[in-house]
Amino acid sequence: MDINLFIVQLFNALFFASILFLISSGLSLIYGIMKILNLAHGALYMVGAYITFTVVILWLGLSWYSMVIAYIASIAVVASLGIYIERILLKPLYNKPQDLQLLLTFALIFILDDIVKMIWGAQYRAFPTIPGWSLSVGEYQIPVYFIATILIALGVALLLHWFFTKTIYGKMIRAISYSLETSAILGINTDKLFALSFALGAGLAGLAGGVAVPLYTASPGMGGDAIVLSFAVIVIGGMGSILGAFVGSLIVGLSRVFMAIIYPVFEIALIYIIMAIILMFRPTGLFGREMRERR
Amino acid sequence: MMFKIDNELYSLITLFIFLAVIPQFLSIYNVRLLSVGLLYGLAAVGFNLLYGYTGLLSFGHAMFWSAGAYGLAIGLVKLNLDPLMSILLAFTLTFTVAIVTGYLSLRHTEIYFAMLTLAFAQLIYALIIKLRDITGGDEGIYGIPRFPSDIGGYYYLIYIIVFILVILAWWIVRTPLGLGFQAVRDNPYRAEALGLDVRRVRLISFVLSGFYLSIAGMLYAPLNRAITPDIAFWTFSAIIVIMTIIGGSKNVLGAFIGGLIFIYINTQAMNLTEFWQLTLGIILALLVYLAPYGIVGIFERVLRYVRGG
Amino acid sequence: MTQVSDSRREWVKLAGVGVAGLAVGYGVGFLTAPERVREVETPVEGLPGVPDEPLKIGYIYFMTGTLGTYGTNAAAAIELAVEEINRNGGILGRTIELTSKDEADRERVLDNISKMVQDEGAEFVVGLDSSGDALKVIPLVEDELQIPFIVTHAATPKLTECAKRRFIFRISMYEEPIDIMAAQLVKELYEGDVTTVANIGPDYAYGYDSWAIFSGTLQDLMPDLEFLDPIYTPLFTTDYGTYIDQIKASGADLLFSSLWGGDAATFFKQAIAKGLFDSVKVYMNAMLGATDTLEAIGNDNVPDNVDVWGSGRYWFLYPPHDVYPLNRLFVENFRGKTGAYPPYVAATSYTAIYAIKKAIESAYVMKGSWPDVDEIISALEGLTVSGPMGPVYIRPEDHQGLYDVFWGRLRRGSPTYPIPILDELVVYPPGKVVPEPLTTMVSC
Amino acid sequence: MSEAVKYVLEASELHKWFGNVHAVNNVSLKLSRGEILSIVGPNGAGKTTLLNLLSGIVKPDKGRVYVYLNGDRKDITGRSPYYITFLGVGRSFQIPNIFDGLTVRDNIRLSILTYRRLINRFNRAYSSFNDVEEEVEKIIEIFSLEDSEYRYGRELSHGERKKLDIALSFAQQPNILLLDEPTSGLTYSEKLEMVELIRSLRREREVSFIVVEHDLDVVREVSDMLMVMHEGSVLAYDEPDEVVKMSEVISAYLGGEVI
Repeated sequence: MDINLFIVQLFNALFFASILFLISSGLSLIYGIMKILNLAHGALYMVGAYITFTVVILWLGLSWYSMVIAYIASIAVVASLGIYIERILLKPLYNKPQDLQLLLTFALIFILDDIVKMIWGAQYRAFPTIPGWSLSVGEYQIPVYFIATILIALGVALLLHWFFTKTIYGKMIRAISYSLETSAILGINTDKLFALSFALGAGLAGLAGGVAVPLYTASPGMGGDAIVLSFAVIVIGGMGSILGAFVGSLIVGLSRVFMAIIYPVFEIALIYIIMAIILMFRPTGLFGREMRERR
Repeated sequence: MMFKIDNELYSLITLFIFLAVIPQFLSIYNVRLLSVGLLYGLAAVGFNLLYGYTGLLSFGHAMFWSAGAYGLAIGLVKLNLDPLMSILLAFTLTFTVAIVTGYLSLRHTEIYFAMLTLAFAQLIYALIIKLRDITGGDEGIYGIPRFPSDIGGYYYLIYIIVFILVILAWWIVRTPLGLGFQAVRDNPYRAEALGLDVRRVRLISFVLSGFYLSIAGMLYAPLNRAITPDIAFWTFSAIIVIMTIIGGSKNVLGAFIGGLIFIYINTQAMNLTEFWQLTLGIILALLVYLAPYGIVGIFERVLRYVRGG
Repeated sequence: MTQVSDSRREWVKLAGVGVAGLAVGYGVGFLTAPERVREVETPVEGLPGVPDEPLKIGYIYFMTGTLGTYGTNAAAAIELAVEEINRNGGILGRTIELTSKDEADRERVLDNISKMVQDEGAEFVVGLDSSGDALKVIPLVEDELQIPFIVTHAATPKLTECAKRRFIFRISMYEEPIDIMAAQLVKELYEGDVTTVANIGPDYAYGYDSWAIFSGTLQDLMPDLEFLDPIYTPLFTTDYGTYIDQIKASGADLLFSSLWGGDAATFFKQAIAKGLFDSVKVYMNAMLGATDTLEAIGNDNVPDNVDVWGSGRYWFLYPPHDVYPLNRLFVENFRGKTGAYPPYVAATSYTAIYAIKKAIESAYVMKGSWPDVDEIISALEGLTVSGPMGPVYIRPEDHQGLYDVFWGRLRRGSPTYPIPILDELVVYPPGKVVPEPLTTMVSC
Repeated sequence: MSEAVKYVLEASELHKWFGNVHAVNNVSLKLSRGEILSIVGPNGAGKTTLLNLLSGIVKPDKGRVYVYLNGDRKDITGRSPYYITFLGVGRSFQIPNIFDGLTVRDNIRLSILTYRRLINRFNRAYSSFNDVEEEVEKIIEIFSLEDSEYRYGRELSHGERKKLDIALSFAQQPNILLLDEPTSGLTYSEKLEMVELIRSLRREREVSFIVVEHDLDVVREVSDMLMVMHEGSVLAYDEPDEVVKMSEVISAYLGGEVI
């Protein structure tokens, strides 16, 4: 492989990893704090994709500023959807058997898929053009949108790091993830923070959908395709760890892209094999730690 | 050999008497639907041995269903083996899958166990698609023979096997082994301290539950006379979990009813409206709030109310 | 307004009004129902031997999920055909009633088909998008349901090439003739211009078979070409960057693709963004000629530096509207109903309904009373029915529908069309590309 | 009485560090048959860690643990809790550790079936082993759990949970029971009941006890020997009356902390 090809393939992997990170960081965050495996996370990602599509293509027309507005809209809409889901649907279940939360998020996949179909129809929805030009690396090209996406993912990672280490809300959320009881005793309003973290996680899924849609194609049910790989990501990285989601995304992205070149038969299998091996040696994933028990 | 006949057994026997008689009054389609219902019920009962009784949530049980279905279909159609050898092949396949995945995933519990089983199931799904010379890939295997060939007759074959296995499950949870399952579910640390080999108990439960799913899959392949890989996909694993929770994971009866009822809810939702997914989703969500302990939980509440408790 | 969007509106309304409204609505509906039925009733003088009750036809497609667009379009076209037929007195005076199921309920496909036939009394079933499902229904339909079953989309050669089915027909053109024609077209147009051939396709039977047929035929025609290892993309791939750069690195100048639906659009756009068509000179995508895929690609994404060829089972501009008014009417009516140009599933499913009508009518002429299943099957065998794609001949030996096969070059549709279109259509008669009955290039 | 018959458990020079904390510092003890040894000390004195070392839940960094079996001294240092259980060392937990989804009866059945290695059987109902049932009856009687026999673990009061926790260990016919704060959280009358229970267990089966306890009244009531721990070390190890006489111990630790 010549160096130019290696560089573009590296960017392919990083782009893919960036999308994965945006999806799985929210999933991991919600699990870490609320101990809920949000099966509907892919559906939220789908909603984010449709919102960005609507804002850019149906309303404002393609431009960089409309993309920014669309991302913000995606985050805002999906995060508020998240708040509604958490307040109205999940909150009554906190003192009930844990499997009910799983059942509910599964039901939400069905509900959100069909609502999206009602609003936007069943047909493929896609960007007519891909925003931005391309950088040349030898005879290959790297779309500038790839680089923008990678920067967005990095920015989100840094922002999350700042949020959890420097802000009072972030610190409180981290406290909750260590011990719910102690946090309650310390006077942290865990109830409000649950809503906040669910909204944050959902907002990340919305952003992921928005960032992905210009290069992907939106359709109802697209979330189901996205969610399984993000399960692998957060298990590899350690559930509840943002750093884990970051590293896990890189591992999955790189292994997938380079396996497709070296030995394509193994492209998908390798991800699950990596996952199994890591769990055998580090039961909590690369950056996971023993979590507090479920409530 | 003594055991106490309890309410659960009464209910199960009554239900099975009903299930023996009712096909006589049903159309051939409804007998077919009921056959699928019995198999889903069997799957839920098997899954519940692991989930409700041993406290392990597997998100990959579709792999056992497909191990049974594919094992049998490959034996009968691709290798032209006789039925007995094909069944043996399916069991061997199931056993191998169960031991390997069980050994590797039972080092973990809770969500990591769920995710690992999911990963293995997806790996098997990928393998089924990939190994198309053996499995037919995405086009599956069709032309699987059925005996007896008519649905009415085949229903009773399913019925007998499901009956035996459901009663067996009822029985197992009342033996020391089943008590061990429940102890591991409630408090694995204490169980270990009392001298229970927790990993072994979990593995037994995992394999046993896998065999239930496998037998359901083995009966399912001839019922449809054709299989495609969607029975190995993760959504089918999720459905197995969901129907068990719907029915009630507390006992064998609940899981069995969950399987039966899920089939009807699913079918009815699709008949009612173009937006059947939304309808199904809303019904599932409503069940979460109205029947947190499953449909059997409602029965029990009604019963207690009637008795004035 | 379409029936689809009617019920959609109904649902939105229902959601708004809430449970109480629903209950009241049921009550009112119950009270007013008999009157409505009387309103709709139109007296039809009965033909001798024709049952009074409506004829029920079931259809099953992907209605939800990522492939939901196929089912919603097929449903619209079927409803269109049924409205037309019923408006003109139905089939021999029998009106058609529809029932439908969602193929996306993956594990329940066979149950749902059984339900339509055995429980709801459907006498015909049309549909199926998935090849796996098309093969899966064979034992059920042939041995148990035993009613005419017309496949309108699933493309696997195995359905009609491996054995003659008794009850199963396929009215849509399938993958083998399209791929054979692709190879012939390459020889005709590009002999001497291309040297290296690459493939990208989905990692399942359809992808493998397509490449085997295309490369096999092309190798016979042009033995000097270099064929690269085919690239197959796993299920649910949304990111084609790595494959695109691999193809680019391989130096291929002809790229054959069997990607379809949303995947075809996604790949195409990513290929443009990554400059794949700087090195690839000819791109042939067997399923590009689908209006829903082209809508997702968009007019702005039609490149100038590459010959892009697409095919499909039907192209809405062929046969030309001026010489073949049936197609013009279909396109107009379909647009009136859905606002979109009809994709191929719409044409094939629409034709399937008319094939049923014509078969019943010709069998009736022979018999003088309503024909039984065997007589309808005989009538379908060798039937020629006019569909939007031209006359379709149902070959009796293998139950495969035959009609013109085409490849067309991708062009910007603007300003006339909001989507890219296929232009410079090259059309082969089926005799030139469809294999002899019950012969096949894939393993059965 | 020879030494091997007289003693049941021995620990010599046990050490355990958790990071920089010397949780257990050079503790040795010898437990005779039927003896009740109480361990007292302020929070963090290393009492629970000592019990964990003895029962194998935590492995010592230095020192050995022995049990006496049929006259032989057997080194059990570093063995698994499961193995140590089968050698007749049972223990209870500070936070009662029972099976919430099983009835009291089934809890005890489970313990006995496991002990008798019947737990992997599936040819009989678990309630159909006559000798096990007799044993269950006996234990329910000893622990006076008759009223709650058919209630689930999760439905029990704190006191009942404590009793059931001990009963689970006792059902396995241990020679030695290690009890971690058996009376914590109990009402006064429940405490008295617990004291009586411990005495009766000793009477019934000649069980030896090591009891970690906060309540000095209980300690003085039941103990044959008393060990006072502080910051991992043994401050005093003698008969209770002797220890209590050591005024500095009382004022410094027992006085402030316990009474």
